[in-house]
Amino acid sequence: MSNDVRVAVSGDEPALVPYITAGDPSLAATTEYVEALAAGGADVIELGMPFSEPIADGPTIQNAIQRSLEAGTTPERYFELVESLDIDVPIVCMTYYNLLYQYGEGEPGDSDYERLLPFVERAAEAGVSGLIIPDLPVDESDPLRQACDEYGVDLIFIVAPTTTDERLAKMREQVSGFVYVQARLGTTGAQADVSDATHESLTRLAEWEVPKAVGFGVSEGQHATEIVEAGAAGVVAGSVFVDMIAAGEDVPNKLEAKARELKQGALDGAVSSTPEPGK
Amino acid sequence: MSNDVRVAVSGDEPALVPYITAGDPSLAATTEYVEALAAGGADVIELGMPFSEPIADGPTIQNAIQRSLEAGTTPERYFELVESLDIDVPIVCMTYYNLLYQYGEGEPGDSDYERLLPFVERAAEAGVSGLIIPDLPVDESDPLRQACDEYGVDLIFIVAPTTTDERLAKMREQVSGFVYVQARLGTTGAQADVSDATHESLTRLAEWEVPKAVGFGVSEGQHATEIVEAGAAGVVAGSVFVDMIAAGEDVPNKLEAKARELKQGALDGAVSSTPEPGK
Amino acid sequence: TKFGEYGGQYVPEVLMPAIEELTDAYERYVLDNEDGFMDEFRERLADFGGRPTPIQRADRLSERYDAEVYLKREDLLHGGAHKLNNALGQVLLAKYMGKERIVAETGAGQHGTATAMAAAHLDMPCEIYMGKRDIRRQRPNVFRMRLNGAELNPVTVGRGTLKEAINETMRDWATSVEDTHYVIGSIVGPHPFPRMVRDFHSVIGEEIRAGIEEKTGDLPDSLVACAGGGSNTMGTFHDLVPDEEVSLFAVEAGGDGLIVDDEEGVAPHSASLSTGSEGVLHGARTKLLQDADGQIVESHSVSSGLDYAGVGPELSYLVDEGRVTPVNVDDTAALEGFHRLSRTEGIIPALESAHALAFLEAELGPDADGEHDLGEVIVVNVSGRGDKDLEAVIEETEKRDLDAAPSMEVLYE
Amino acid sequence: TKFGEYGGQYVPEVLMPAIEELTDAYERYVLDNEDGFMDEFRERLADFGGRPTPIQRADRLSERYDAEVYLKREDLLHGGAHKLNNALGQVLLAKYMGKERIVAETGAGQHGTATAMAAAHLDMPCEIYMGKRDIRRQRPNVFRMRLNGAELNPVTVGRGTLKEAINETMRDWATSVEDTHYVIGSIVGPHPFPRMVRDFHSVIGEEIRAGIEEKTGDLPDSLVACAGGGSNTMGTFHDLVPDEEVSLFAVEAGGDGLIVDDEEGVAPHSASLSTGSEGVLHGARTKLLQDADGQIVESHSVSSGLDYAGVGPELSYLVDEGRVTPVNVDDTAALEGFHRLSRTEGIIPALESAHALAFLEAELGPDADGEHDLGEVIVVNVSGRGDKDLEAVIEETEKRDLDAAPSMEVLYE
Repeated sequence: MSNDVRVAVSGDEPALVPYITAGDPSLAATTEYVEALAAGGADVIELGMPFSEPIADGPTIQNAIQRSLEAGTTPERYFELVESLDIDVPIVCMTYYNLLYQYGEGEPGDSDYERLLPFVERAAEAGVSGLIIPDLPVDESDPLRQACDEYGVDLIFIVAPTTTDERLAKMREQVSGFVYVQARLGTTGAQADVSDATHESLTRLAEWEVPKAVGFGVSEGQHATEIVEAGAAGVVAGSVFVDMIAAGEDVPNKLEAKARELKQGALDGAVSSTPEPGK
Repeated sequence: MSNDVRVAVSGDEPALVPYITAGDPSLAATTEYVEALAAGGADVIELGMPFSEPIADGPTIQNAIQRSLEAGTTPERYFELVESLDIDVPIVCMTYYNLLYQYGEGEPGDSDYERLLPFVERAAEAGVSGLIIPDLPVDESDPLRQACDEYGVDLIFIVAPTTTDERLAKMREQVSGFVYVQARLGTTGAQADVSDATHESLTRLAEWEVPKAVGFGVSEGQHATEIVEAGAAGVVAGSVFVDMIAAGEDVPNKLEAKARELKQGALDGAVSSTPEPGK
Repeated sequence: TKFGEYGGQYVPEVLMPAIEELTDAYERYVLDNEDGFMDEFRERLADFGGRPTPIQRADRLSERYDAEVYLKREDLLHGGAHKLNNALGQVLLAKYMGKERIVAETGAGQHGTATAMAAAHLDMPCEIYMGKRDIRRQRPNVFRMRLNGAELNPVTVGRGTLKEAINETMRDWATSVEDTHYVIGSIVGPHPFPRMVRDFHSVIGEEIRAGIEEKTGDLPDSLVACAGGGSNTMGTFHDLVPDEEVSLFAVEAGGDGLIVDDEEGVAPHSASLSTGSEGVLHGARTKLLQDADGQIVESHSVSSGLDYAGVGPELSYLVDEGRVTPVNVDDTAALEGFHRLSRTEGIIPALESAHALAFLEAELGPDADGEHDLGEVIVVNVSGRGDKDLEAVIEETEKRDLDAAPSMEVLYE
Repeated sequence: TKFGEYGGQYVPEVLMPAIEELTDAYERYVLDNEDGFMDEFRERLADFGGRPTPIQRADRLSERYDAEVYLKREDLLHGGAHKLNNALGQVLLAKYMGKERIVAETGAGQHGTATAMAAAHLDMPCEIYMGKRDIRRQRPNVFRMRLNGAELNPVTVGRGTLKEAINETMRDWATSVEDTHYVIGSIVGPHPFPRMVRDFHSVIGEEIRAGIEEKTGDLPDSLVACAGGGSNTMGTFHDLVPDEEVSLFAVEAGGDGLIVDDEEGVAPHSASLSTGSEGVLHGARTKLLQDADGQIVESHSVSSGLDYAGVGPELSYLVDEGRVTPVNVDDTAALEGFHRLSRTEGIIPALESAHALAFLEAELGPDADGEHDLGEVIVVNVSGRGDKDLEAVIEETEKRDLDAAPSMEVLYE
């Protein structure tokens, strides 16, 4: 199993980064789904660890998280699942800060770094390659950065359209793995035209060395094509997969087919775009 | 038809003064009921003229007034009824001040006396011997007193247990016909023991020349006996008759029988009490 | 005891001694501040009631009417309306008089809740008479009175509404007058009630004078207040009656229209000042809605607090004198006034107060005919808050399909 | 951005620029009174809101507890609770910042109604997110928000209550952050909200200091306020935190008891200060009700306004520092406190505020154990009025057959 997220996203061909929530509707199912996504061409899989207050997620994923919690998913069971996976695709854990903070037995007077270490240690041990913590802005991320460095786990940040240049500078110092570029304001749902916004966002990050994966609203191959044409190294897609899981019919095949469609879309984008020199 | 209320109440034997509401349930019925009361021994009949806001009446009579209004009773029809009566008992009209005030066509600038004259004139013409206006305390009664004097109609006042000596002195100057002595606070309903309260009230009026009729709560012969024993010249009873009318079965006979019972009770009281000398 | 020919004491003899006792107490405690009564009253109004209430410039209305529109915020008084001024004054007076029990009537329940609050505050047993039908219709106010410890006596006679409740309270008082005080809810009834209730409410006008002088350096050009019985009206006007340059508008409930159906004994409105004739009701001579015989007709208003066939005798007098101008607006205009203030100023007024606001629209709004001169600086008394009226407003609004009203579909989705 | 280790800014990156912009605006307008912001805010609080609210001596409670008990009457603020202080402050700030739209979440509807009022008053479009289930349960507050012109967005995801409404409002804000301000309803959320909301409410404590010094010549011995998120608590305490001789009691909702059911993820209470552990929720580090994994558990209180699994970070800090004493009373005690104030003082408190009153009974009542020293002069913040709670109180009271409660039979006769 490769755990180098950066390599996975910045490979020769554009990367597909699908998201699903672990434990939705059960951990056993998740294993199947992850395998299906990998088979469909996923380069990195974002696997959500459910938290009861998902303030950064849209209703689709919020409902998936609720199903997962009702099915009894806990951080420990999540890690056990990741350990048991037999795929050649790095896993990025997407969850909220409080779960990291509560993992392990904290002592009064512990620093944040000390409180976070057990989670990161366990994640690394289980084979998690990176973390995305959407409620942890760069401003509060020093202790986790430090813990991640200790265990060689990537800490992936999200860049938003609203992010100021001043904040970009701060983030650039902390960034590892890849940058998750939120192409637009808002949350989920198919977007009619993603390329302009994507292009604009990528322009601001042109000089960053880490690869950029663009997400929010990708549901069709055509979206992936446009995103890659606009210059992204990877395409992130979540709601489209979670919807299929929620529908519950013939899920693995559908996931695989959709992953294939998006991956192909991304590949099409790479062909039609003029590759930058040296890439 | 005698119209001397004072004579009727202060005769040799104790007087019975029954009350019913005219027009309850119809004016035609009232004629029958009045005749029945007269046949049963009534010495004066208080005939209520219905007013929509009977603030001095208890619920029994309030309901009777409502039935009468719904049957279309008006002041003019009331007077026509009184004109048509063929009985040898004086009629006292019990009603509220606003009806007197509105009768006839007032002109702006008319004095109260001028506004009241048409009602009193019509009452006198119809054969009404006296008026009881429970919402007209002696303090506001000068104009009506003046109008009544003009047409020889008695204006009867109510003395309450709360009436102060100062107020009694004022009332004594205005009084005519008889005095209606309210034996207790409150309104209607059978009272267990009326004699003490009656005696106390009558003592305060001992020196008044007009006869005293006592009411509030008289429903049985025994009550009448006690009241007369306590020194009253007359007994007033209303709710007991109005209840019979409301019940609606065999009304004239029941009214007559009840009047007879009360009259007999009063007579029994006169026998058992020591008559004052000169009476 | 009178205002010109209005007022007086037309009550049963059994009550007259209590009325005389009350008159004496009124003169000593209220007029002469004996034993510091008025000091204690004003202090409790401040600490318990929340006085002074603000004078607020209404920015949106001022713009709409091209005038300086100020709101007197009686809706912020404890209990949600001006009613507490009077209830607290009378219950305190009863205490000074050595009375041991309070009775009061209530229709929609506003006076009843104010009285129950004041009685609880001053530790006085309290019984409220309320029509059976009103009890069913005014569930929250019934709760509030009971929570404040008041006994509630349902009145079943007649139609079971305010009129019957007044009769029943009078009857209780006639029985219990020696230890009981009857807290009348408006500037009606026999002397000294109209003067006394007015005096307890006159703090409203005093605060208007002080507040508007502070804000504008001058007196207002006009005062606008709704008038049912008239307690908030006289409370608003009283202090400024001597200032002849201030116009006084009493806005009555025009209901469905101003025509009385003599046959049915029903007036589709409550505009006694505008259309009534002189008579005697509930202890006082005043202007009334009555038929040719003198029977009181049934009044109507979308606002139950204005739904009364009489009006305070002092207002009748001031109207005859030309000092107060009686005007009226109909139910629909009042509802529109309710919605306008709620939406544009963030204040949900009582339906009573909405009548006063509707008068501004009728005079100064985009479609106004402008019959009266309101001047530049106008103070409207917001006599109470509209929480009590929510259900009624929604229902009446839906009947009429008013443009100004928000859809409540979200409740039924 | 922190209070000791509590507080901070744990929010999605997309919102951080707005948070930074807000922090800047907070520092300039609120802290430095730029463009006279605070002057305008305080003036509008007075004229529109009805400040100052009274400090009232509670005669019956003082007698019962053999102490000088004073009530801070936030129930008299426009809208019926302290909530307007913050809503008005934030909407005005949004206006100064050039924002063109307001969003807010609401649970029971109190913060939503306050925000809708403030937005109408300041002519700002306003959308409120409210859980579908809460919409059905809080009909009058839904009416009020709609009447004030606010759009109401029903939240159907999850259980359709406050938690989901917060998530949905955050989501709206993430989409609309450039022209929209999110009016958070308590001293929670990322910096600068906890400080800013506290500063808007701190007028409560300032008025307590001034009022009680005027009445007693000295500071109070203790302040008592209920604590859910903690906005009325910090509003009450803030000005007196430096006065170490004043004891500060934060009364939490003990609900049905203090034991958390880890298996079900349910806490039968809302006492995060008393029993919670450190964690991160809704943008801030603070004390939380959570299970061993860090999942937030479902809290409970008979008072929906206290029913929240977190608490303001500053309160967590002050509790750890020993400056604020966290205590709690259970649902039944709160209901008894509700009835006691209603019946003996003529003030129907919000169920939230009833918790603060119940604490006095627990400490000083006839059956009290008296664990804490409250001193002689005690000020209790009556954070809101109970009109909104009537139906719930009747229902919960009947379940428990409380002695203190009046019978409501008159409604069913």
